Formats: sequence, structure tokens, C-alpha cells
Amino acid sequence: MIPLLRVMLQGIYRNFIRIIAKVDRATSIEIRDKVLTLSVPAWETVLDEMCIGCGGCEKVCPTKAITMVPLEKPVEIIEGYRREKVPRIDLMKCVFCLNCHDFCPIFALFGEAAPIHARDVGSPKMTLSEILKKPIKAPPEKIEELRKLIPSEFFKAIRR
Amino acid sequence: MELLITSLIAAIISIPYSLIIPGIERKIQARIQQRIGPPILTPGFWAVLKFYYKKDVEPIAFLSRFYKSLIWLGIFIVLFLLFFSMPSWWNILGWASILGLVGLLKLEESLYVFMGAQSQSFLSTTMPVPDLAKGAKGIGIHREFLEQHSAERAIKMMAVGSLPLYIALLVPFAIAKSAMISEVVRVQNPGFFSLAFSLPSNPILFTVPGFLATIVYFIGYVILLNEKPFSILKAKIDVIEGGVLEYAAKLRAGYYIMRNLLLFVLSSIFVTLFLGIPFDPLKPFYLIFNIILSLIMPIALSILVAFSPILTFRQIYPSAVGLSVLGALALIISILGV
Amino acid sequence: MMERKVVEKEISIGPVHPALIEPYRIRLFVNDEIVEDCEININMAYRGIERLLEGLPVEKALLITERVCGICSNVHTWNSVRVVEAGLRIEVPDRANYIRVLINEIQRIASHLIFFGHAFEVLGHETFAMRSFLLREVFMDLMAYIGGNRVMPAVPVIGGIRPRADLTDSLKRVISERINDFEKKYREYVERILADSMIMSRLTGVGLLSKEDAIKYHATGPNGRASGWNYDIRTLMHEYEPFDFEVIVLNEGDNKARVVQRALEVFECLKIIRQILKNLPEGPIVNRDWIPGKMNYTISYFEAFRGELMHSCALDSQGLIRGYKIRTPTPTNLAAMERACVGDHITDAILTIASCDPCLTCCTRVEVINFDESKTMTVMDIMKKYGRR
Amino acid sequence: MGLKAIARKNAIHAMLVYTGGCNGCDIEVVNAIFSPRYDIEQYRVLITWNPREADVLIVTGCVTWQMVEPLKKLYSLIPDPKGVVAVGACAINGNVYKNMVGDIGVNEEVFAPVDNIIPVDVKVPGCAPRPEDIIMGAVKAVPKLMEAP
Ligand code: SF4
Ligand code: SF4
Ligand code: SF4
Ligand code: SF4
Ligand code: SF4
Ligand code: SF4
Ligand code: SF4
Ligand code: SF4
Repeated sequence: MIPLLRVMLQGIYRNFIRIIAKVDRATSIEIRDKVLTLSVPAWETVLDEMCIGCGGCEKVCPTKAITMVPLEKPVEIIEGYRREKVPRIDLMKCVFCLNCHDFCPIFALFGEAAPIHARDVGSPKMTLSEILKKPIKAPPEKIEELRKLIPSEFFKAIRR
Repeated sequence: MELLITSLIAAIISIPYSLIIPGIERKIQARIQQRIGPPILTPGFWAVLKFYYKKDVEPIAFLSRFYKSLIWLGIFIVLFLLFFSMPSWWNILGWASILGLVGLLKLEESLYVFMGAQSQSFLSTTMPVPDLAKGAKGIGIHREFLEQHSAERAIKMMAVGSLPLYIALLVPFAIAKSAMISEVVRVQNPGFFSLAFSLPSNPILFTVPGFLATIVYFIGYVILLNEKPFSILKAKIDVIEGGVLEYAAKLRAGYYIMRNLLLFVLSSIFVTLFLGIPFDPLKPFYLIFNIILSLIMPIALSILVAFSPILTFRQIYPSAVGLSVLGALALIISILGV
Repeated sequence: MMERKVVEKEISIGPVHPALIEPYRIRLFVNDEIVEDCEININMAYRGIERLLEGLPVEKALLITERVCGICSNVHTWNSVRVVEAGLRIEVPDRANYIRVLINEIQRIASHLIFFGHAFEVLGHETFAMRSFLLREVFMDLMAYIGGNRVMPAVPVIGGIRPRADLTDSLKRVISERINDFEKKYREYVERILADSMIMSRLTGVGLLSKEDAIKYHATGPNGRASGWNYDIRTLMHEYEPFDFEVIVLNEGDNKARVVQRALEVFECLKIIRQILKNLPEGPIVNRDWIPGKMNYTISYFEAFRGELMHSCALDSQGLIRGYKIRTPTPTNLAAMERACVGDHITDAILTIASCDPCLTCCTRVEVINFDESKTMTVMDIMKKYGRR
Repeated sequence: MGLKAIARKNAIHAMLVYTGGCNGCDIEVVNAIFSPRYDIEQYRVLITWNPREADVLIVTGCVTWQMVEPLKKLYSLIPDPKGVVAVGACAINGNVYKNMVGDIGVNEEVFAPVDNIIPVDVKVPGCAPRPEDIIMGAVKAVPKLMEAP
């Protein structure tokens, strides 16, 4: 009986305060502002600064959701290699099959270097040049596939 | 003539005013639920207007004309409820007013039975899923629409649920020892008939039987409005909304008006009967006091709704009986005591 | 054979209905308000998942099995990984196991809180439904921090876990802060529910499921445990060996027991999470030293949030999937609930069905039952025959 | 802006239909409605379960064949003007269920995208979309309602 009474009194007090003074409000004002200005940020899908612009993902996407967008200012990644285009994913067409992620030599789409199965762009802990310095480990078939799909100069860059 | 004018004014004031109440209700609930909640005008006023502007569609109903007319009938009933509690009608109705109140309430309740019997929404039986492929258990059994089940529940609620309200409604009349509303008001607020404004000197609410009756009246109010915890006849989780399921566009606007008006009218009648401040369009001070005090019941209702689950008949029968007993007790005290 | 009762009428609910949300159909055979018999049709979410998996590379299976269910995505991912790991004898580093357990328990809490939300919605109690969804946000956030997505954190991969899901010190601190805060609020919430006599009057004594029935219908998971059946596969799994937790078993078998059982289980989950944060071993998080190849038919049982989950498959020599099978807890749980809701009021029966926490996306796999004709019916045939009336 | 448009902007009734798929979107929609953190009602979107009351139909899931007819019927029962919001990759393009099939080639169980069955006005991508995406999707359907005669 006593605990019941305590719970009740506590509840009455708290809810009274809630009604009168709007305390304890859990609604996120940040989200409210974003929604009201229709500016909820879109999904992050491509790590632009990691991509080497090889275009392999575009070729491999089953639903043709990826287009390569030319960069205004090409970036020189490693001597002799320049990133000229980055992929853009049309989320309306994407089916989250992650084929692109699997084929990307540096996993610049949908996340970090997981063998498969990632969903969101992760926070890369390495810079691109660090990654490129590491020799990639992959089965021979994958390497063959990569060779077919991406331009040879990029291929050399990642095969060093 | 006066009758017509006051009635018209009453309708014009009460309908828009009643449409604000659901917004207030929702806002309070939202605060309890730790969120912002819709703007005050949205759930009532704008919703009604929006439904009004929607394209009309034909409801799927057994007798669709009859089904559609029920809404307008409902609004008229509720408006007459309000009129009957207005001073300008007292003279005409005399002692009939209490009977009128009770009769109209009963009629209002029975509307749900008719609505339920008519409406045939596709949300249950006629949903185009091939479930009969499996239903070996129930071959040939009568398949009922959800709304019809709700109609059956409405009958039960009529039989038992609304009893407390009627008993509570009798208490002020028993205290005033008269069947006339004018007497009830005179007992509480003798100044009403002479002064432009006077606060009630001895409101029934603050007597012992009056207080008990208020509690019973409040619960009866909840029952009559089919609000949680007594919302079994339109419990969202099984019969969805019951008989009103098929009302669309203008008819839905009408349904909103009917429901919100009832919300206001019953609480306005409460203020008239238990506090002695009638809804009188000719006396603005009384009018304003009445409509402000009429917010108390909906506010209490919204708090109750926020904290109660739906009760089934397992709990409704005992609680209705208990409340009726409480109401009867109040009645007895009021007859003996005063 | 049970004797068939005389039934007045049938009330059918679904597949679009506020109490269900998911598409399934409840047919209640009632006399007045009392349910005499009940049939639940669950084939409305059939997507043919097992057939899709046929012939896919095994890593890709994870993507699809995760999408069996959005509530317990992790149990499906984990269990499909376990099958392959068991079949190909892949060692999983300790640290990876710990983190798998962590995300699983986080999702278990989130799932139990959905259960409260759903149960209270079915009770008609909007406020408490909202409170439980608010409490749940803590765990949705944690899943997003760990896995990058609120619904599909996608943590386990074959051989370990995804690098993103590795726990850093700061993440550990965040988790422990959040769960401490959560526990305080949650304790209050549970006390408040148990003190509410109106809610309890709806829950107590309704939807009784005896221990015998629970075992007979194989109502595993919280439903069985709320009926006094002490059965929790976690106690048999080697991943859970390092952790100390209790299996909550209640004997009443009514709706109240099913709610309380889950309410208490959340505390055990918190206990496990704390142990993980304290004892998390250092080391690698993934073992990449394996190649997909021929694998014989392997079965893995797992304690999902709603009961016993079975995944099984075989791989051919190229590492493609052959014969994937998923047997999820809900079909058997629902069968038990068909039994448990008999004899109650309609509104209570729906609560009973909700109280087993049905969740059908996973269990809807078999589609057409063909009574009398030997030829298989096409979609159009069925539509013609049964679709419209 | 006439009274009509203002009224339509200020009260939007949304209804959720779930047509198969994994439940993830479904729960995120429920989160948008029931979690006080997102609280869809503050944007004047009210939730209903009655097609006769609805303005906006939120469709999630990949439309399994048993849900095709109910979905069509439901849509036809909503009085004009009405909008449809397709939530999640399943509803937009069938997600993995339709596009990542193994040996069977074509998955005949899935009738997605929702476009094939009823006209869709707003698409919310993601698997699963965040609740704020869903809310924004519902809000984006409003101009269409407002402009309708
Ligand atoms: S996830 Fe699949 S569908 Fe989406 S962009 Fe990548 S390859 Fe294309
Ligand atoms: S495959 Fe990877 S590196 Fe190549 S273009 Fe696509 S994202 Fe960039
Ligand atoms: S090497 Fe393995 S993990 Fe990497 S993309 Fe190829 S198949 Fe996937
Ligand atoms: S295989 Fe399926 S049908 Fe057979 S006993 Fe098991 S659950 Fe039942
Ligand atoms: S039944 Fe289960 S899975 Fe389905 S909506 Fe409810 S809680 Fe979620
Ligand atoms: S019953 Fe199935 S779909 Fe539901 S939560 Fe469990 S495994 Fe997931
Ligand atoms: S239930 Fe039967 S038909 Fe359906 S996927 Fe499984 S094995 Fe195939
Ligand atoms: S889009 Fe993704 S989360 Fe949504 S229902 Fe489909 S599989 Fe589930």
C-alpha cells in the first residue's frame, strides 16, 4: 500500500509539472528544426576522400544506381594518379546489396574494410595514402575481376 | 423568437468552441507523454475543416442513406441537449427538461448501435485475403463485420454503462426537490434571475451528495463519450472505431463535430446543474463562466485517458455497478439529508 | 481431437489493423464476447527468403538473413554466421564473441521494449507505450554507434565481427553511462507498471498457458519461461559461457507473467552487458583465415529474443549456399497462443496474442496448402477461388 | 493560400500499411509515431487506422502477393486528395528480396516497387530509413494535398 501511494504521489507531482512547465520533454528539437526546414541530411554513402575514382563500382552495380560524377578539381592521390570522378549513388535505385562495396578496392562505399556486409559509411581510421601503401590481400579471382573492371593505372596503384 | 435567436447564438458559439477542446486534450496528453504534441487547433478545428474539403465518397453501408443521416441526427440531438439546458428553453419545457436530457442522451447512445449495424468497412471480413483457403475450422460460420460487433457492445454499454450518469443527473434535482432546471439553478445561485452576474452561493458540487454525484457524473461522462478506459465499443485494438468507421469527408467532419460537441455539452450541463452557472447566450458573464468552467471535465478526461488502458466487460460490469451504487448513495443522501 | 464447440460467429482481424501492424490475420470464433477457438493465418509476409538464398555466395547470405527480421536482425546474422563457422570449423576470436554477445543483448533489450510498447498499445495505454519507446531509444542509439544503423547493425561477419563494431574506450564509456541511466529510469517504469491496478486487472489471469501446453506446442523463449518451462539455449551456447546470468522462470503462465518475465530479463541483459564492458579481452576481432568450400548440412540452434531459432544450410564446393532453412520461434509460439487465448474476451485474446510478441516476418515461409487437388495452385487460382467473396 | 489549403496543411491524417518486408521500416515508422523523441504529431501529422480518415498512406515493405489486393483496395477507399509515401528500399525497389536472387532468377513472391500497384508521391530511401527521414517524407507529401482541388 505504501509503495503504491508513493508511486501515485510521485506520479501526480511529476505529471503535473510536466503539464504546466513542459519539463522532461524528450522531443529532439534538433530533429524538429531539421524536419521543419526539410534539411535532414541524406545518407552518407561514399567516402569521397578515400575513393580513387576507378569506376569499378559503377560497372558492378546490378541496378545501375551508381553514376560517376566528374570532380571540378581533380585530386592527385599518388604521384601520377589523379582522381577525376567520384561515384554518386542514387538511393532510389540502390538495393543495399553492397556489391559495390565488395568490389571497391578500398571499400570507399558504405563503410570500412569489412569483407562484406556493412551498412553505413564508417569512420575511416586510415588515410588513403596509408591504405594504398598496404598491399591488398585478396583471393586471385577477385584480383582478376578487379583487373577487368578498373583502369590499369589504378590497378597498378593498388597492387604495389 | 427569443428562443430561436438564443439557440442560434448557442450553436454558433458552442460548435467552434467545442472544436478547440480536443486540441487542449491532446496537448495535455502530449505533455504527459513528454513530447510536444500537435498545435491546439489541429486535432479539432483544422481536422474538421479539412474533412469538410475532402471529396465525398459513398460509405460502404447496408443502408447508406440512413447511415449518412445518422450523423446529422446525432449533431441535432447534441445541440438539443445544449438547448434544453439553456434558460430560454426552461420556460417552455418546464419539468420536461430533465426527461428531455435523459431521453436525448439515450437516443445519442443508441446512434452507435445503428451506426454499427449499418457500417460494413472492408477492414475485417471483406478484406481481400484468401484466408478461407485455410479456415477449415470455421466453414459456414457467420462472419461478422467489426462494426457489428461494436454495435453489440454498444447495446451492452447502453444497458449497463450509462446508468451511473443518469443517477448522477438526478442528484441535483433531488437536492432541489424539483424536476425543473430553473429550480436547480435557483437553489444554487439565487442571484441568477436578478443580477447581471453573481457567483453561485451554495453550489451542489460542494455538498457531500453533490461531490459523490460529481464523481459518478464524471465517470458516466467518460462512458458516454466512449473514452478510455470505457472505450470498448470503439476499442482501437479490435473494432478499430466501431460504427463510425465508414464516415468519410463531410460526414467525418460531422462526426468530429458531434463528438466534440457532446464533450462540451455534457460538461456545460454539469456546470449548469452542479455549479449553478447556466449557458445563457443572453447573459454574457454567465456564458463565459460556463464555457470556461466547462473545460474542467475534458481536462480531467484527458488526464484519465492518458493513464488508463481499455477495460473489457470483465471490469466494466463491476465498475458500472459500483458506480451506480455510489450514485444511488448520493441520491439517497440528497433526498434524506437536505 | 478436441470436441468442436458450437460457435455463433467469426470475427476476422487483419492483415491491416492497428493491433497487428504486421500483416497477419486472426480469425476468432466467438460466442458473444468469449473466444471459443482461434486461428492465426500467417502467410501474408511470404517473401521466399530461403529460396532466394539458394545459390548465393555464403557471405551474401548475411545480407539477406539479416533482413529476415528488422527487430532481431542480429540473431539472424549471428546464427547464419554460426552455421557456417560450425560447418567450416572457423575459430572466432574471444573479443569478437564478446562484442557479438554485447550487440545481441542490446538488441534483446530493444526487442523486449518493443514488446512493452506493443503490449501497451494493445492494452490501449498510449502513454506507457510511448514511455517504452522512449526508453528504447537508448539502445537504438547504441546500435547506431556500434553498427552504423539503428535497425540493422550488421555486426557479425564470418570469422568475427565487422571492424566498425570494435569497441573503443570512449564507446565503452558511452555504453556504460547510457545503461546506468537507463537502468534507473527503467526500474521506475517497471515499478510503476506493477503498481497500476488497472493494468494489472487486464493482465492477471488472462491467457493462461500451462507448462504442459507450452512444452507440447513448443512455446520457447520468454513465453515458455513464463509458463514455468526452464529452457534457454543461451545456457548451452559456448559464447555465453563466460557470463554469469540467471534464467528467469515464472510459473503463472498468464499475460502478467509474460510481461514480468521480460521485464526481469532486461535486468539480466544489463548484467551481461556490464560484464562484457568489464572483462572485454584484447586481441583480434576477426579471423580471416578461411575459404568458403564444401560444407555438409549443418544446423545451429540459437536463443532468439522470442525463443528458439534454427538456421541450417549446406555449401557446395564453390561456397554457394544449398538448402538453407530457417525455423523461427514465432510459428510455435503462435500455435501456443491460439490455444492460450481460448476462453477469454476478444479484447483479452488479442492481448494474449500480442503478449507472445508475435513477429511474423521471419516465420512466414510456407505459402499454399492444397487440400484436395494434386496440382499446385497458381496465384490466380487462389485469388479466384478464395480471394473475393 | 486559401482556407482549404491551410486546413489541409494543418491537419494531416496518416495511415500505415505494412506489406511484407522485414519489419525494420515498420518499427521505424512506429518509432516516428510513438517515440516522444520524434513525435510525428508535432508536425501536424495525426495517426489513424481508418482509410476513410486518412490523407497520407505510408507504405512499407515489399508487397507480397497476398497484400496486393488489400493495398489496392485500401488505396481506393481513401477519399481524395490523398498521397502515398513509400518508405524503405523494399517499397521503392524491392530491396534484396527482388534484386539479389540466387538460382531462382526471378522472385515471384515480391510485387515491389509499390509504384507498380498504386501511385507513389514521395519515396524515402534507406534500409531502414531513420525516423526523421520518414517524418520528412510525410511532410513532403503535404504540398500535393494542398494543391489538390
Ligand atoms: S549497394 Fe548494390 S544497388 Fe546499391 S549502389 Fe551498391 S551495388 Fe548498387
Ligand atoms: S570502386 Fe571504390 S574507388 Fe572505385 S570509384 Fe567506386 S568508390 Fe571509388
Ligand atoms: S575479397 Fe572477399 S571480402 Fe573482399 S570483396 Fe572480394 S569477396 Fe568480398
Ligand atoms: S518442421 Fe515445421 S511443421 Fe514440422 S514439426 Fe517442425 S515446425 Fe512443425
Ligand atoms: S508483432 Fe512484434 S514484430 Fe510485429 S510489430 Fe509488433 S512487436 Fe514488432
Ligand atoms: S520472431 Fe522471427 S522475425 Fe520476430 S524477432 Fe524473432 S527471429 Fe525476428
Ligand atoms: S518453406 Fe518450403 S518452399 Fe518455402 S522456401 Fe522453405 S523449403 Fe522452400
Ligand atoms: S527496406 Fe530494409 S528495413 Fe525496410 S522493410 Fe525492407 S529490408 Fe526491412
